Amino acid sequence: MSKLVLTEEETMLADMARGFLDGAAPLGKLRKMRDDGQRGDPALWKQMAEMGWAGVLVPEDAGGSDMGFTAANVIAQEMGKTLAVSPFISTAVMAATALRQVSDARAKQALARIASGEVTYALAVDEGVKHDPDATQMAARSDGNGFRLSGKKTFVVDGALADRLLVLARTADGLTLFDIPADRSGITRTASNMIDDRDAARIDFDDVEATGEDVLGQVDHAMDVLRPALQAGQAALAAEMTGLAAGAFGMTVGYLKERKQFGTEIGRFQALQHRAAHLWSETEVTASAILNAGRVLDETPGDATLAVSLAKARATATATLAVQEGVQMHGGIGMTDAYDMGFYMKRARVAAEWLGDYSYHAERVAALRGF
Amino acid sequence: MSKLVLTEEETMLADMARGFLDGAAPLGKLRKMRDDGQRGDPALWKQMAEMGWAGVLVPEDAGGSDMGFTAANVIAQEMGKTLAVSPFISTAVMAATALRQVSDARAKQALARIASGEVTYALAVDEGVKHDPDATQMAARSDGNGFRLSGKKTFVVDGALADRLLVLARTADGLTLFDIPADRSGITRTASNMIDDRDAARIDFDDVEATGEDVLGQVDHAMDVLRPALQAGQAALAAEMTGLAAGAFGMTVGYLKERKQFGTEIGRFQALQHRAAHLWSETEVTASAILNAGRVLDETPGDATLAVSLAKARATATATLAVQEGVQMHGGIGMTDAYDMGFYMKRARVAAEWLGDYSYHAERVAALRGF
Amino acid sequence: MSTGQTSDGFRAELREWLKANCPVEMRDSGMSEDAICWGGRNWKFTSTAQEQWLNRCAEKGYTVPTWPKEYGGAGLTREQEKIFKQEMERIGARSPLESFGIWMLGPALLHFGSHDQKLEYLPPIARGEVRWCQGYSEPGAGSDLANVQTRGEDKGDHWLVNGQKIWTSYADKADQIFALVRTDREAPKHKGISFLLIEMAEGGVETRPIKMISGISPFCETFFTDVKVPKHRIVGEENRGWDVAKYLLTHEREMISGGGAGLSGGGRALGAVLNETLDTMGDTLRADAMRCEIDALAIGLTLERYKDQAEAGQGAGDASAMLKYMGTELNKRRHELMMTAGGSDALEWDGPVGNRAGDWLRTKANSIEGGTSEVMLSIISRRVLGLPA
Amino acid sequence: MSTGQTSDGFRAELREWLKANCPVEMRDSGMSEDAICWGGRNWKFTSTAQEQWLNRCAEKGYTVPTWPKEYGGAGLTREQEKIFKQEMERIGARSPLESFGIWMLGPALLHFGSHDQKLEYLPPIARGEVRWCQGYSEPGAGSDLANVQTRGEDKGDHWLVNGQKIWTSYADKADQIFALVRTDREAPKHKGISFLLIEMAEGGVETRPIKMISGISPFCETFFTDVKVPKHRIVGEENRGWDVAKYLLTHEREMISGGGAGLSGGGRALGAVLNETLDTMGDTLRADAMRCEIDALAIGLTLERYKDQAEAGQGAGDASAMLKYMGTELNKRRHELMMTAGGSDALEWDGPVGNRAGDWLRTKANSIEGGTSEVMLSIISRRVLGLPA
Repeated sequence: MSKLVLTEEETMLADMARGFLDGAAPLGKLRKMRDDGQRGDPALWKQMAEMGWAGVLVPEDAGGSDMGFTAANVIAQEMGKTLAVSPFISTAVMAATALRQVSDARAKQALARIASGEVTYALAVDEGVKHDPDATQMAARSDGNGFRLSGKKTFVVDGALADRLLVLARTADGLTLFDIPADRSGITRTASNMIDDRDAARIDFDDVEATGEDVLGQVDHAMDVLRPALQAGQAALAAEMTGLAAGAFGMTVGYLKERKQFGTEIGRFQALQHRAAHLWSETEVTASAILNAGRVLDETPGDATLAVSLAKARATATATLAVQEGVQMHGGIGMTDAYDMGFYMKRARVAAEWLGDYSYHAERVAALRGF
Repeated sequence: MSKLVLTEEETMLADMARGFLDGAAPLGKLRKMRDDGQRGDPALWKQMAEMGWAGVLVPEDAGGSDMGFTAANVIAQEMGKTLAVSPFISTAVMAATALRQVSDARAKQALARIASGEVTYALAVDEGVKHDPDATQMAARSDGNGFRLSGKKTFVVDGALADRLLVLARTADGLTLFDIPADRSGITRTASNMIDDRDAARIDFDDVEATGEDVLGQVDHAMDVLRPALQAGQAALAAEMTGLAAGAFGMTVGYLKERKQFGTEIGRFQALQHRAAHLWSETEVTASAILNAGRVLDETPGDATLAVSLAKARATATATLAVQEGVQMHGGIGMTDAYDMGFYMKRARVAAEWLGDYSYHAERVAALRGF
Repeated sequence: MSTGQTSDGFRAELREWLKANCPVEMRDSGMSEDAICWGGRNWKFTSTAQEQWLNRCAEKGYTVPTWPKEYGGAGLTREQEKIFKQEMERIGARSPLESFGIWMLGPALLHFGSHDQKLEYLPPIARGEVRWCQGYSEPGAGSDLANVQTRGEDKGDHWLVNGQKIWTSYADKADQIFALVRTDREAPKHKGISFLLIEMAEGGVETRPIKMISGISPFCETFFTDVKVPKHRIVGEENRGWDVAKYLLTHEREMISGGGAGLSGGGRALGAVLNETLDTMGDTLRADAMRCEIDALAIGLTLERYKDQAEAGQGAGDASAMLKYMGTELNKRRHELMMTAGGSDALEWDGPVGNRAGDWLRTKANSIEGGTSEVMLSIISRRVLGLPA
Repeated sequence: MSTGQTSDGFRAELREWLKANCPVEMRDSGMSEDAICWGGRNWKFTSTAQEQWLNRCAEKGYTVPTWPKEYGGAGLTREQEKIFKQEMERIGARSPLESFGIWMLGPALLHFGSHDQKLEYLPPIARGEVRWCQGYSEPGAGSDLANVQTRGEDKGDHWLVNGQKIWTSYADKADQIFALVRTDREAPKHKGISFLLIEMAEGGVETRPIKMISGISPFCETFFTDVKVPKHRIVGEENRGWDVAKYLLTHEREMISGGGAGLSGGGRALGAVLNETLDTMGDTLRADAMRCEIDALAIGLTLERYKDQAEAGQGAGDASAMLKYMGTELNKRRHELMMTAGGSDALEWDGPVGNRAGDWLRTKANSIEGGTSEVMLSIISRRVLGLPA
């Protein structure tokens, strides 16, 4: 496997991403979006697409930059630092990965439209309060040459604004994945009022028509297409959370150096020093798991479950600790809406749940490690 | 329920116990016993019996002092502080409680012999590596008017030196408890080389004869007699562990005040201060659970599972933390056999396992709290 | 775990009274912000039942059951108070009235106030007629509470107060504020502070809510500009206000710590929530929940024990810092678990599981307000354990 | 998680060699103290197989695979070293030789030693002919390692050394000791220390084992009374020994942290142990084990990452304190879990599960030796995070 050090190109990508985001999507951007009553930022996504981010996993012959999963993680990690809002994970990582599993002209065309930033996607997978694709109940009833979809999806991230949906539904002998426009007749989307101020929706499907052409991959074999997509998404989300943890941590260490209490900088208090040092240690260890997940997805994608679940579990624990310590060490000010720490905390909570929580991924690690 | 404050009598008992143990069984006593190759201290037990401790749960008409479970816990807690070695929990707490459930002349006589210090007991219950009376496999086969016992018991605490054994075995329609002399034909006791330097044994029963008279309580209904005994033992053991935690903590705080490093007392380092303060907080909270368990056993013994399991779980967690922090804060010296901290650590580990570990008691709490 | 075998007469009588007087609408254990009756001059009752319930309780002294009868209480013993709580809980009765007057100023006045002050201020608190707020913290002071910059200039019959307070909970809805004011600028930090009672409607007092990360604004900034405070509106002696403040802080600690103890309504929530999600709950969540439950029960017993000790004349003193520390840290853990148990439903403001996210975010302040966990640990370390400063 | 697609030729060759040369008796991954070959002048091989295995490996340079060939190594690249470890692990081959010479003095000499010193000292280490021990700590100094009181008086062609060292692991079995000695008592604490190589058989050196709580005595006290150390037996410059010491400490940290990483033999133990007890394992143990396993894997990857970084020319520097801290704390957790999983069987010295209790107690020293966890956290806090001292 390639080394667990960023290559020169990857380092340049990270620097570029950081430079771009500091300018175009700094921390204050999310607050402004929220205060303006917006849940997404299409203009920003256009800019990202122009930089090649929308096509980061799209083959070059479909107009993408095809930089791979490690690169996608690098971008997601930088996005996490400034809490940049975009459909990057849903569209550029998960939908693109799903579409890449299929090698027909339709899929290639769809990939081209992702790369150009023309089309955004959301994955309509979960139905209960926890991530669990296997528990899918939504029915795709056979109807002539096509299907009729009926049921409810919940926590569809980016789902209120997405142009298209990848919908997981139960067919005669298994699960099938459908790629359909979000405005198809029978679909009702209800935007959820999420604590991270981003787009997520509950979606009702009332006898929605789907043709055979709408099936992505093989009927009854959704997971062949969906599993790689979910794993890519889990890894990128873990990367985002690691960036988030680094952002929250950086803000906290800065505060420790500057804030005075009882006549001295609070960063001089050893108890806080040791907690900060512990937190930094945790972020370093998690960063290794993230880098490893990218490398494994790039090089042995068929065997990525352990690496990906390890990354998501570690990132969840680390981001949670980072925002908890961040708020506590800031004291009262960290609890105020006027300060940015709370945005980190709320996003960390949503990201902790999305695509499988700590327990979910811990169970997968345990299973693969034999207990 | 009575108040969660020690009464004047209970406080006096604690003071007396502390005074006695500081003189007769100080910390160094266990080391000496070990270095002398001993696993018990019958002379000390005689002294304890003279003070009424052997009869703490024996009715007055059988020669006991009948002071109750809170008093037994008070004594056990003080024993924990100096790591005093005795068959107190096995004999004075568990065997006495079991015998008290039965109101015949034989039981009364047995209680009298416990109170006088004449006879010691051990409970032969577990067969696997974890406490689990329900999993008992040892057979007590009906044979005429009596039984034949065959099987193996493990982790029989105080079992190599005890005069008598309470043996749990499977009969036709349930479990039955036998009260038999430890030297009965067919019994082979192998002393275990325990890390806490105390008495425990593996015991083989090879077609051991038992009469109907040897049955304690009703055939097939061992738990009516054994459950109260185990609960009393779990509470007393939790009390011992809480005393142990206090002893280890006191030693550690003393060291923090006295030891100098980098030119100052290490107790001035805030990170250590906060950890010490946290540990003290944990011991305070655990002390409440111990006191409560005693009160509940004294006043509503039929309903004591929650209180007892809460006490044992908390005590296990607290003692474990106390010895871990104790060793770490002492640095290298805490790792040496010449220093007493290691004795606390090793006893805490054995006590953590005996009569149910953290998981065991946590499951009981969870069940009673509805999840 | 408790049987409550005493005072059967009182219990029976109370049960009868509750049956007759507690309106059905007030029997749902509602703990949401909306369900609380805060009282005060501008209070708008959310229902007739709420008003009835307050008035009926106030008449019996049941809004402040342990206060002496002459000051609006019911004069209950601690044993009777336990029974009172049990019986209230038994029928799921809401608290008739909550206020900082009951929790904080009342106890301080009972301890430090003159007889006249008690007669003047306590009954209106008990009847929910006057709503108080607290003016301790100042911007930039943080945990260093004695770093009071708000000054009161001695003008003979009054102090002229100028300065700014922060974290003045519900100051925008309060009628009065009890505040720490520096009345001697020459004295050492802790010696020149007075504990003053200030009318919010007085000219010169302004408040501005602070929006919190939970989306709500329970806290305010409060500004004093040339506010006149008559000399009799002081609790304790002039320049000895820190004594009152310390007493109150200790009291506040115990109160806040109770929030996490898991023996009251909030405590059952965890078990109930977990039951809803048993099927989807992974081992790590279940294990964390078991630990949390065990700690909650033991901390609850510790609150009981400290109360029993106090009654036996053994005050907790600095050890109350432990209750505050353990209780608030527990409460944060519990709400983290409830969020995890709630899964995606808990990620929406006012979603299918109500305002669970808001409640969760609110708990993050528990270990900051009323003295941070770090301050509590330092208090324990130095004053209880005697480690060198 | 790794496929190892490179250097197939080397792998094939090595596999062949192992097949032919690793005695069957040496293929049981034995990690117990008895199974280790420490070498040295007085070494008694526990079996012919052990001796054969050492000699065959030494001949190929496989006792120190990455050292240059001229000093007794095999000159393997890092990639080849990985393959070497994988292939050794694949057949469960024991390490042919362990020693402080390999772990510590060797790396220091490779970095600071003269060519002559390397030629003199390294090959005997690689062949297991000379066993070294470490003389750093002194009684009372604790974490303050630079507080060296052992003094070396300049006598022209030699230093006359007097003083006492503690925690000198296996000093009673070692042939030589590398020790920090104060050679300038006027200079500031860190500036007057030299790094000397001392013959244990020299008159005036005495050792006394220290019995540990695990029942064994790996550590000693070592006393120097008028010991003559020739001037050429110094590593680095006179009075600059702290530089060598720091380098070694960093190295030691990384080594100790590896113990907990869970990617080598010890790491699989947890999974295997847990499988034995799946039936009786409660949720809290299983949850803790999952967390431990996740952290072990991630820490293992971090060791890999830091090595890869080092190879790419980015030294870990003070960040190695993190590896030491995280690795040793993890190892303690893991052994706590293994004790819990073992239940009562694990409570006996040399019981049914071997010396698990001894191993568990041994891990408690991991976060003390080579710099305590507290010292590591302070290093991170100040040197990595830049928080004020």
